[in-house]
Amino acid sequence: MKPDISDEAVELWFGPQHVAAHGWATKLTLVGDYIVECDPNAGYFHRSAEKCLEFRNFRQGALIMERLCMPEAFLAEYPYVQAVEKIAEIEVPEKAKFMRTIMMEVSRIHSIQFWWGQLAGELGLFTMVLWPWIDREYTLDAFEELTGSRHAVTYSTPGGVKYDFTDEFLRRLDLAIYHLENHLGKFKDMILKSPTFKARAQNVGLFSTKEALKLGLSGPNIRACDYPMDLRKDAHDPNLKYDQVDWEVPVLVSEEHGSGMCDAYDRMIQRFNEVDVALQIIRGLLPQVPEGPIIDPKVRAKTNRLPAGEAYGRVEGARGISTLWLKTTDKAQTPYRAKIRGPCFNSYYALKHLMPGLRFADFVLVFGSLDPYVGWWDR
Amino acid sequence: MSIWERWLFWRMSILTEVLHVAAATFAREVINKFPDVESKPLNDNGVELITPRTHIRDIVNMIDERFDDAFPELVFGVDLEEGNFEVIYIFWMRSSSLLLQIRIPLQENDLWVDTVSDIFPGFEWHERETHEMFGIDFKGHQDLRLLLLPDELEGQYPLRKSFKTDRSRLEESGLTVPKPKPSPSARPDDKPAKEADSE
Amino acid sequence: MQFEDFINWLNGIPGWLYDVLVWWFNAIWWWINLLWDSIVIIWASMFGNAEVLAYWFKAIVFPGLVFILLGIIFTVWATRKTWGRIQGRRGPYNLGKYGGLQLFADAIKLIGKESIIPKGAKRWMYRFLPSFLLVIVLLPFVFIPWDTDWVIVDLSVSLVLIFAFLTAIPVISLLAGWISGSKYTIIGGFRAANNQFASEIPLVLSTVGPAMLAGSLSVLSIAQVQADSFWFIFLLPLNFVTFLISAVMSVGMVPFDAPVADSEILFGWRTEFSGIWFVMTYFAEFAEMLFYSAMMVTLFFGGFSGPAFLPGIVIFLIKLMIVMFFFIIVTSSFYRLRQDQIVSFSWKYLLPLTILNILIVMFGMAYFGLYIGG
Amino acid sequence: MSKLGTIANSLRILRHVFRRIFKRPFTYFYPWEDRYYPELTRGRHIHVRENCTACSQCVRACPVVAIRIDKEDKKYEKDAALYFDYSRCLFCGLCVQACNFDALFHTPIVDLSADSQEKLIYGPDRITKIEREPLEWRGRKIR
Repeated sequence: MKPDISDEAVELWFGPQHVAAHGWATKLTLVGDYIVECDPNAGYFHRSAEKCLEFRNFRQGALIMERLCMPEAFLAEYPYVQAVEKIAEIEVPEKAKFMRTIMMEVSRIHSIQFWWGQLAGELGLFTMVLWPWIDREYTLDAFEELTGSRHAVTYSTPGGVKYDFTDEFLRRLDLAIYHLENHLGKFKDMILKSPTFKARAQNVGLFSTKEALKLGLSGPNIRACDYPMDLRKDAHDPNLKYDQVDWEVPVLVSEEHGSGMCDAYDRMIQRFNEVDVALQIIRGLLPQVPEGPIIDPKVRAKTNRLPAGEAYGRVEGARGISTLWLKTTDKAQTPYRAKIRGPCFNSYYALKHLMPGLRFADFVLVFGSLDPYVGWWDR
Repeated sequence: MSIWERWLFWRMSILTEVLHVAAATFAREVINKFPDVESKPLNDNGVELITPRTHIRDIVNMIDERFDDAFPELVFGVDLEEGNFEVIYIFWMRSSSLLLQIRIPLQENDLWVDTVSDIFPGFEWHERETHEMFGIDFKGHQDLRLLLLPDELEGQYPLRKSFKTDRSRLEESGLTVPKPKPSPSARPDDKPAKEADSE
Repeated sequence: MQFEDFINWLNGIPGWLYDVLVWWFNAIWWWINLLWDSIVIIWASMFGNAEVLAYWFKAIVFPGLVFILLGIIFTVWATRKTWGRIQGRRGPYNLGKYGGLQLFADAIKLIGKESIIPKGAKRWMYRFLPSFLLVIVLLPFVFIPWDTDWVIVDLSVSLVLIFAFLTAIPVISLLAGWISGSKYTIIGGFRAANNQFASEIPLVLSTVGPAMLAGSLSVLSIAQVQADSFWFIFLLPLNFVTFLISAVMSVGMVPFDAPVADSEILFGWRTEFSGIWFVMTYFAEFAEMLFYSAMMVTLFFGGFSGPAFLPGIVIFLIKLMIVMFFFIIVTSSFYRLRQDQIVSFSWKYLLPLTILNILIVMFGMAYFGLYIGG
Repeated sequence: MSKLGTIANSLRILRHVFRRIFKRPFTYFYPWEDRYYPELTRGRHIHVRENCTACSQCVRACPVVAIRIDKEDKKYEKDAALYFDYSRCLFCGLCVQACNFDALFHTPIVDLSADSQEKLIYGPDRITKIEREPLEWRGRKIR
């Protein structure tokens, strides 16, 4: 605690065993109800994913990447696959490209559904925890119908996709989208129009675009400040089909703070825009899925040993830009060095600059509105 | 094309020119200032700058002034065995969709680099993690405590190749021990793949 | 000819059935009276007079302790079942027909569990406070008029005495939070005290309306006044709304949940209590909720007045369930407010409204002769 | 926000909550009722020993080395005994894809709880057949 803070300050650990701390710990220095200093600590979930990646061959690495953030499994495993495809120059069949893009958008919707429940749990309304999670069950059934597992989907591999779209899966996907859509209006009422959420979330956790860029915040957190930074449009990836659908990057001009600032309430509205855009992309791509193979037949031979090289796989995750820097040595079965960047690594660090000045009860809300997931910063 | 349209087209190109800084132009600017920096083009509008460690703060300051939307993505270390290391910085500039990768080769005995966390606070934890995983000291960093590691792994720098992990079931997993060296030229005694497999 | 006999025979059946039922009812009733008289005789032989037995029976068994504890257990069961149905799940179903015995199982398990006293806690106060809290919460139930003659105690100032007990609860919460020794409980305790500033004044002031209309401070007479005239809810709807909101605030249920905010300060001032003490504090919260529902029924919904064919107490219980049902819905539809927002909400909106209520009642009584009370 | 608007919103929220009570709950009584498992579900494995040729590709494909092969224990002329360690297995399906001789399949059985780690290692006797000992709980048959 800095010496100049008055002596009645209390050091409180929002500790690892705390109910709302999903395994992270933050040392808050409180004076009365106000947070004076916030010192986030990480490392309680550290499974050294980067060292493990050095002992997994190129077909198994996506499993580790995916387990870093289960709610967005399709999005989390894709940087590894993209990096391996860049190094090995593997050709991905057309159908696999469409299927990857569609499943990544469905995974984005699933991540937002999960996040609604998590934030409502932190704000004490248990009704709004279970309602989104009921609709999420239909999305998980669609995942299980397609890949065989609800969360650990291991769907895309270097060179294509493992499981094909069956019409039973398409039926379940429509059911999931139907349930999401006709409950969206009810969720908007329950969250955005709820007077207590508005009182709690407005003018809390305010930051501007410049600050967010300097801190490394990306994804919905920065798009809520009316800054259209979206890898799906900026860095177009040839192996994905985001350019086949005309959609706009969902940005939000908050009505109180104008365009350039956003608070917890705007980030919630931004998530609703993200769901609308994701639905628009899914609807645009589903009819365009062509016939044909879903995986390059000789992929096992190509990914057994890779030539020397470096590659940088990037994807626009549901929580921000998640990337993987891969370096391989000549004819080695396993990567030489793999560096994973999680979007929540920076959003957890950003608390150090966002929290001072707010109240103790706002800590849970501000951090919840940045959509934290432990796997990304502890790896 | 009437004069007016040609003028409009010329005006627009300047505007985008200011906005859209090609990778090569920025690399040339850096090289003009620091001749001992070499640059290699990455794929679509990306550039890699290999610099000694003395210029890192100036280059990052140049980035900060030149682009108002520089996004700090990554700082991490790579252990290239036989004592030489690398620290790699990755920036992403959305307006000119430029991916900038700065690589700093370091030697084992004096592993230190100037910190850039005061210019880009987003890098503070990246540098902290690189410090605890590789032992690369970042001079001027506010608190270089352990970020992810438990206390007993304080000085052992686990991500180095010298840090041995449990290899008891390695042969069952069919993976050869990852020991081929990263030397760019192909190794003279290029073992055929089959034989390397059976070790 | 046989046809008419058949019709007569048919017409006779309902009458016959009714007689059988009445016969059975009288037989049972005869047995109960026999039992009751034998107790009275034994009691009289031991202690002299019989009214004391009637009083003890009322105090201990029927509207007294046993009935209230069963009522609390029913409240907890109903709350958990309704929360479940609201959230799209089933609520407890394993023990008993619809999970009825789940509460008894929980209570027995918790009583059997080891109750840990944290290192930093003040030991004897830590053991004493939860039971003291439960006593304080259960005492006001003596004044609730379940039925005209099923009232345990009827004082002329019972309304004031009720709030004398209820204002003590936040003080005990603060004390419990303070002596539990951990930072989270201290914050919870002070939030409970802070919560009282917010909820106490509107709560007490919004009961002034019905008391003035009924012309007396005794809860029983308020209920009786409403029995012969109309219910006060139709006269003072705004008063009912402020009483409901401040009741939710003083119980500390979800929208005003800061003292026991489980995602910020673990379980507020009740974090460290385990085993039997947890049972007591958990019951105290639901007892308080049951009590405020009972108060709403007596003050605004006319207590035991209602359709004639039902006995008074059944009417009271039906209204109690309806009000409690509404209590549960209000508490499971809003996000949690910060402590300073709770206080500013109650001082900015609730307090002026309650004072407005009192003014309305005063002008009503002064100018429109709205004078009902005895 | 206008006061009337707040009250209107609050009432709409109360209406949503009230209407939800009378809808059917989403949960089911788990051990007696169960949900629908698609046939692709990656649950417990079945090892068809007739097709197995002891090539141990599945052992190599497994990221967590959860399969142990014992080549001496032969039932047919060229097969081998597999020991699946379900305390390590991720159910990722890489082994089933690595097997070119259709000797390994997933089954939709996912409730594999056991009270000790040794019981979770499914030897050749248990991995090749799908029957399991009947289970009864609260007087009603589950399996």
